[in-house]
Amino acid sequence: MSPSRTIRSLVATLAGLSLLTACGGAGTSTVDSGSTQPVRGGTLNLSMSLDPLCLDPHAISSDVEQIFGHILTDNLVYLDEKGDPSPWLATSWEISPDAKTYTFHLRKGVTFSDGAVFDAQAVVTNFEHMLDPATRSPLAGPYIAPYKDSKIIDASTLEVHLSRPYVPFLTVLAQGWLGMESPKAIKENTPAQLCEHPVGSGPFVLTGYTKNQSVTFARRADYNWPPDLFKHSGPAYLDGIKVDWVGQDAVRFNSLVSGQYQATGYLPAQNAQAVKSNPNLEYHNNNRIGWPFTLDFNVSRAPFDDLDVRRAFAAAVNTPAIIQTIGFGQRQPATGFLDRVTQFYDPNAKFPGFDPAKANQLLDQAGWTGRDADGYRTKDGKVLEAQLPVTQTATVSPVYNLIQAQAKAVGFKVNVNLLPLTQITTLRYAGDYDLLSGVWHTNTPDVLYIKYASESIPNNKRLGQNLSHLSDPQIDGWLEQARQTTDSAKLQDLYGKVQQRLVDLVPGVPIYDNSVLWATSKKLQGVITDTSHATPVFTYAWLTR
Amino acid sequence: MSAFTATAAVLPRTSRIRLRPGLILAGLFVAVVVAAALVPQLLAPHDPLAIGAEGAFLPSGGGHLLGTDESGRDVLSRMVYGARPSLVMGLGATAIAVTGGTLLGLAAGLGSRLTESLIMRLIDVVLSVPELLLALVVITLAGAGSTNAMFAVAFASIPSYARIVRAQTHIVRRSTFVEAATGLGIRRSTVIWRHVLPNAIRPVLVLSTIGVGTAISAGAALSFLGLGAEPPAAEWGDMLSNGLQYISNDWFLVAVPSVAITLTVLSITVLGRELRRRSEGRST
Amino acid sequence: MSSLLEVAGLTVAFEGTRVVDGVSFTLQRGECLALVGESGSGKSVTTRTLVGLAGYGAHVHADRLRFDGTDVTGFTDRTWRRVRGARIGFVLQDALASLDPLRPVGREIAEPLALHTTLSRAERAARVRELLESVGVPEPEVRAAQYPHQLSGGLRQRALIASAIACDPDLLLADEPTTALDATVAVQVLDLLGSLKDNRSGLLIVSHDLAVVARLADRVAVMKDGRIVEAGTTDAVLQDPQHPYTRALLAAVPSAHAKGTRLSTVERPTVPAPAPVLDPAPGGAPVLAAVGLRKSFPGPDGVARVAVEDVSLTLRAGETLGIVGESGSGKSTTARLLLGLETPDAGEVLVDGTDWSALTPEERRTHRRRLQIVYQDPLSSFDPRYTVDRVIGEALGVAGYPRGIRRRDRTVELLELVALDAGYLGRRPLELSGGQRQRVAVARALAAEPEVIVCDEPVSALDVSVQAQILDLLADLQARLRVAYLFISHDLGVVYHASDRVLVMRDGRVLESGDVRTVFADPQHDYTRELLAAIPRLATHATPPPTPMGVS
Amino acid sequence: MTARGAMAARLAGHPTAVAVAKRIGVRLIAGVGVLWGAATLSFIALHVTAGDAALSTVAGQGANPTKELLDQVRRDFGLDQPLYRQYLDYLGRLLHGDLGQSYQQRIAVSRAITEQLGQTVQLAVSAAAVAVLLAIGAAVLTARRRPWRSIASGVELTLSATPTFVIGIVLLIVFSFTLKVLPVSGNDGPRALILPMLTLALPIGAVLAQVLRSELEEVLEQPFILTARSRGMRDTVVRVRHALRHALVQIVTMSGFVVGGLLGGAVITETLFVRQGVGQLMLSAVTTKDIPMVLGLVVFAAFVYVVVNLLVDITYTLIDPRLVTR
Repeated sequence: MSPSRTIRSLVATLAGLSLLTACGGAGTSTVDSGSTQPVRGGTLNLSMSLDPLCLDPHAISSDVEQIFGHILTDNLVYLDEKGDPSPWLATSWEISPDAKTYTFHLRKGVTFSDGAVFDAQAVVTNFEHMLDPATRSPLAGPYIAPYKDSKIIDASTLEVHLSRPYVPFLTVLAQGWLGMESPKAIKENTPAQLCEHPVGSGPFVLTGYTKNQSVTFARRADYNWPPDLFKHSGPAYLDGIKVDWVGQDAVRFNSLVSGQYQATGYLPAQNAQAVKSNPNLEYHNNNRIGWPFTLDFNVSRAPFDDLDVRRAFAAAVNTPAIIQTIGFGQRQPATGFLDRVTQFYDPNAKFPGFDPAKANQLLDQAGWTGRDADGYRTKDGKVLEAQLPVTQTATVSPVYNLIQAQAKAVGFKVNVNLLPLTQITTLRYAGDYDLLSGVWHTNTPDVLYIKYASESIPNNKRLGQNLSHLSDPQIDGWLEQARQTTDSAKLQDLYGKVQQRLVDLVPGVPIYDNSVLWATSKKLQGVITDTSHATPVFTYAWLTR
Repeated sequence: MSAFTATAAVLPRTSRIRLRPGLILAGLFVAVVVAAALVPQLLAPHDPLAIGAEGAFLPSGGGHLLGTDESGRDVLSRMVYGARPSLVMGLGATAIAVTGGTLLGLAAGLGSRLTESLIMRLIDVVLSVPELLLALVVITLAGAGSTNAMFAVAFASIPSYARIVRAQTHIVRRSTFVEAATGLGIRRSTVIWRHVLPNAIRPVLVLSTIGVGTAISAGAALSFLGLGAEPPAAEWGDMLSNGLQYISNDWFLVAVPSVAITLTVLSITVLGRELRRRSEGRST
Repeated sequence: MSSLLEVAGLTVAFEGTRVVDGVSFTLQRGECLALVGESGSGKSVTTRTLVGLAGYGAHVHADRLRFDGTDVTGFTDRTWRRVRGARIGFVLQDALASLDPLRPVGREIAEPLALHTTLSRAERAARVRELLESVGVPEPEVRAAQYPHQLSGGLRQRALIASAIACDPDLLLADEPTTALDATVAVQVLDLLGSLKDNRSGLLIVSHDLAVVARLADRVAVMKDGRIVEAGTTDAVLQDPQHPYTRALLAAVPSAHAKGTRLSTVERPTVPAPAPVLDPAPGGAPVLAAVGLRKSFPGPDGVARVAVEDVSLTLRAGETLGIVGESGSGKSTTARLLLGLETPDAGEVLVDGTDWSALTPEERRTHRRRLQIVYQDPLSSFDPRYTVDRVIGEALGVAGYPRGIRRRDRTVELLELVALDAGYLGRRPLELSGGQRQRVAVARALAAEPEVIVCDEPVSALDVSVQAQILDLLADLQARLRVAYLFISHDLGVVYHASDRVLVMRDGRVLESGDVRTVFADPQHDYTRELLAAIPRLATHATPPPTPMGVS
Repeated sequence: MTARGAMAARLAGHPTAVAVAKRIGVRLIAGVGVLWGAATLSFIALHVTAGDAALSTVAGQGANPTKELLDQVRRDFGLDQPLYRQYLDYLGRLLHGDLGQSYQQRIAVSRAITEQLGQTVQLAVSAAAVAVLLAIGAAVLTARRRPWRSIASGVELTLSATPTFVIGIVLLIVFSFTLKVLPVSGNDGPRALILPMLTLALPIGAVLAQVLRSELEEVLEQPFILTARSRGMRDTVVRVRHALRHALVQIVTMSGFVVGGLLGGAVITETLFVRQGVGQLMLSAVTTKDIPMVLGLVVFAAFVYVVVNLLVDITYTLIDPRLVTR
């Protein structure tokens, strides 16, 4: 289906009917030690939704990499339950006081599937590849933007220098897009070739890739360097994994039920109930780390430059109703500007709820007392109006129309403008909008820097994701300090203050916590839930006969 | 050469036009669709956009004759309100295509040999690009929404009408009654205006009734690919592609719009064919 | 020996309407019976019913229907198939449409052999060559491999006959076998059919043209509205017709009449009111003249084909000049040159003394009204959307009658002039009969008050009886309005009757011209003699024809 | 009548080979004109309309690239050049048969198309074959035969009125979801081809059958059919041996419609059955404004159109010798 489908599948997995029923513990990484002994052999059939048309982790931003990353490559670190980095290819590391120098001690005896050795030089080649313009890296590169250079102490010790303090550097290295690729492959292949057959050191090797059709992986016999947390070692049990691109939600669900596939990476929310009640299927609905599904206000221009108007609009949005209508019971309402499973999430930075009376009172207070023929508020002849550009996907979920209807109830006019994907992107970075919705998933609270630091406001230097154009010196200060310390108490305090400040400044309306829905057949045992992305890891999964 | 046409008619043609039941049904259905398009508020029990409190995927019965959709909205009301965009797509696209096609066809048919080959090459170019790619390009770059979808479908079907009009113009231009009219001493422009144009255009008008059906179908296809009407407007194609996502939850959501689109296209085509059969019967 | 074909009380109906109503006749071996009648008389359906092919949805009933002693009424399709092609041969009218245009002629002829004989491919090919030779087709080897459209009309018809007699059938049915052919070729094909009929087999021939049948048939049956109104030996029926319809049919054939007498005795139209007399053209100066006309058209493979070469003629007011010639003789092209619809390569066309080419387009337009044309197929000359009123009204508009009462009265006047009442005004030409349409065409021509009316095969598409009425109409109008006619036809009988002077054309050239009586009585050119000999005359083959036209 | 005789006649029937060659030559030049026209029209359409191709390629959903990277990408794509320069470069490359590199897949467009082409051709050819066979079968068996005729045309009318994807959905529901007889999706193996092929073939076959039947019913009224019947040939054999050949001319004329229908239908069928193919490629290329890919697809479609027209022209003369002399 069309690439805009990634947006659609994201939007389609929106808030559910009732409050979240008990779902799998967030971020637990225990291996499901099934009653019987793991069986070696067999091929896992996995259905995914949309082919990113390129599989080089460093070169794409598609969600697919959250699963493929741990199939094909290994990362330097792996997050533990608390969200702190734990040893993987990097056995240990030291951070300089000014948080600008990071010294990594690398695991020995690790090789890539093309024979290249994993050493300090390999890590440097990877970092340079992520930042090389030719790679056109949309995500990996920006995450390690502060990287300046590094000094190879010896084959298994690397000293990395950053241009400025950035403690989250360690955490982001655990993400699927920042897996280590073979330096030999990086040197000898063009970006296009890397797209076609990337080479990693992971438990499986890419054996076939037909665009828009299927990807095949085979077990790597001599794999023996999983993250310590897996409490397991040796090669994978599965002979291989066959992935099919199945764009149509209905087809993906029914092919899972009919047994054509043993796992699917994207379960549509509307089919969650059916999977839960299906005896031979296992349902997974895991919350994710990052920034919840939120409606951003563009605070740099009217009408949302006025705090009262923002607080009024926030009070007018009936989040529970939205979640009830479009989430099919699989979403939890967001409480603040961080997903609840994110490290240093502050539960008492609570966002005020739905209160139409307060909304009307605030709007009157802000001077929007007049009413035009259609019932919309006016002030000095101008109508209280906001533009919400939306891209057309096959099934635009009705969240925009719900918000439009709820805003109208308090006399606030919201125009939902349907535009093609390319125009939306142009408007986004030009700041030509009043409302934009979105979600940002990463595995560190530093997402607040990405979303609300004035440094992240799109300008001529970088595109930036601070779409609310919020620029608050206090928040900037706290976020900068948070990037310089690893002291969790200090971080808890800093991030707490940021979250509370955001609740006061109302740069947007958080609606529901981001979560990922996937499902596996009961025949598939030993699936680990990744701590960074809450997606399935098949390293030590196995198929019962 | 005196071709004497005395061969007896081996097969006496039954020209008596019996009102076949199919025709009546088609006429009735189209009437219902047109009524729904004109005064939806009278026929629809609920507001098509209102999020029903009773919840989603309700089966038919109770307050909702056809049940509710994934957002709890009343399917019957949305179907009634969906009639107008489909008819507007069908009639609008065909009207634009026929006018554009006729102008081009006449220009090619009556103009000089150079203008004719130029226009025919242009038509070849537009025809060479598959209809859907053309529509995709127009919509994706001019923005989705039912008006752009209508123009896209119209633009893609102009060539076929142009070709028909051009061929018909050539036939009429060389026919005996045009020569006879010139023989009467009538000015060339009057002959064209009085005889060539009306006779060249008539078959196209008849064919266009069948074109309406195809345009509705093409519009639904665009909605299926996500390029049709903008939400939350109720539009059959959109409801259909939406319904497909929830096919395991409630197959009604797919069945109702599919049947509606098929029956509408079918009945318009049946009426169109009847019109063509009658007019051909008269003009040969 | 029982008769070859015995038909009694045959009735064929299509959805209730009876097309054949109680027909009875017999055909003996070695005999030729002719079924004669106008279109819609049911003669063709009768013939087809004899091979069980009456058509889709036909209800056939017969008291007795026996072929060579066996009763065929109970035949199923399977039993019919053993008879069709093997024991009964069938020849249709126009071989261009009766032979599969997409298959070589040889394969068509070989088909009956494949169905009914056990001959091998090579033997069939040899048999096909024999058959082609037996029907008089030269170079059978080459012709057999060609497609129907590559053969001449005559050769095609011979090939069709070869296909019908491939299995030596006992009975040969021929439905209008020569109607699509030129007179000279038709005569040869009729003689071929005659020669095929030996003592053992029978021949049933169907035609609308009594004279054609007279040449070949032993007995004749005249059919009208599905019934046989008269039957008997050819001499008896032709010399001493009993039934009024037969008499009218015979009378309507021009060649059977003294020139200048009225043809149509049947339902003589009431004499129209005296029409205003046009002032005759000044002196005897020719109304229309052509000098040394030449016209050629580019052929398909680039070679120019000369259609008209060095044609000159003059036409005076109130006079009828006939142009006669076979297909491809250039008579129609000459007419189009005279009307200014085609520009000649060389030569001049003078209308009232002024040359067409000298006129400016504006002048040419007003000049056009002086020359009007009546086509062979009147329906195609009317705008399909127009009623009779608008057809004539448009012509009157050009002639200066403004919309309104004056135009309407003049229209009614014109209709009466062509013996049609005002009731026809609101009718569409499609709903009228062939004769009525031609009358409307003539009325439209007269509306422009022309000096010359060019009639291009005006009556060829009409039944003999209707043909007669139109010819009389044209004669009456000429006498009253002194309008000149240029009468073009391939039918010498019609031309002889209608024209004062005649031009005989062949391959674009004028062979002979002059007063029609002298040219037809004493033809100078042997091609003219051949044409005259080919006219089917009503005189029976028993007595030699006294004059070329068979009538003093 | 020996085969050699037939061949001699056929050649004798044709004008000199030069005339035929000349006709094909003219067709080719016109074809090149069409290709150029299609490429230029799409080039303008893509560049004129809003939306920045470079931005949409790099800064897709969830991406956070830097400005320098964006400018670098614009230089790679040559989008920083003036429009006429880009057009001339594009035409220059087109003449050498180089369709440029896809923005999104970063591989040569020609390679991307050929990669995906296999599946679509497999689907299109099998669908076309089924459609033609169904149409011929339905037309020959039901032309002029009272009860069957109206039943068949009723079914055809419904099928041609039903949008392609509705047929697909119905087939999917019946055979995959409920009966579970055929796989739900995928490209591997013939069984996965059956449903998409039927979805594509049924509507096209329905339209063809209607046209073929009306053509056949007209041909069956021709005198040469009566002649054939009068030779003692069975009705069905007459239809196949004589009438069908005339109707085939109609199928050739409809080939333009069939090819168009196949390409258009392929997009929908591939979307519904999640099959790899040119249709998918077209959809994704247009939505992400992958300009070289869209232009490549347009030129490819125009090329197919020109070739099909040329083949139609040639087959005409083979089927109906009368057309040659016109």
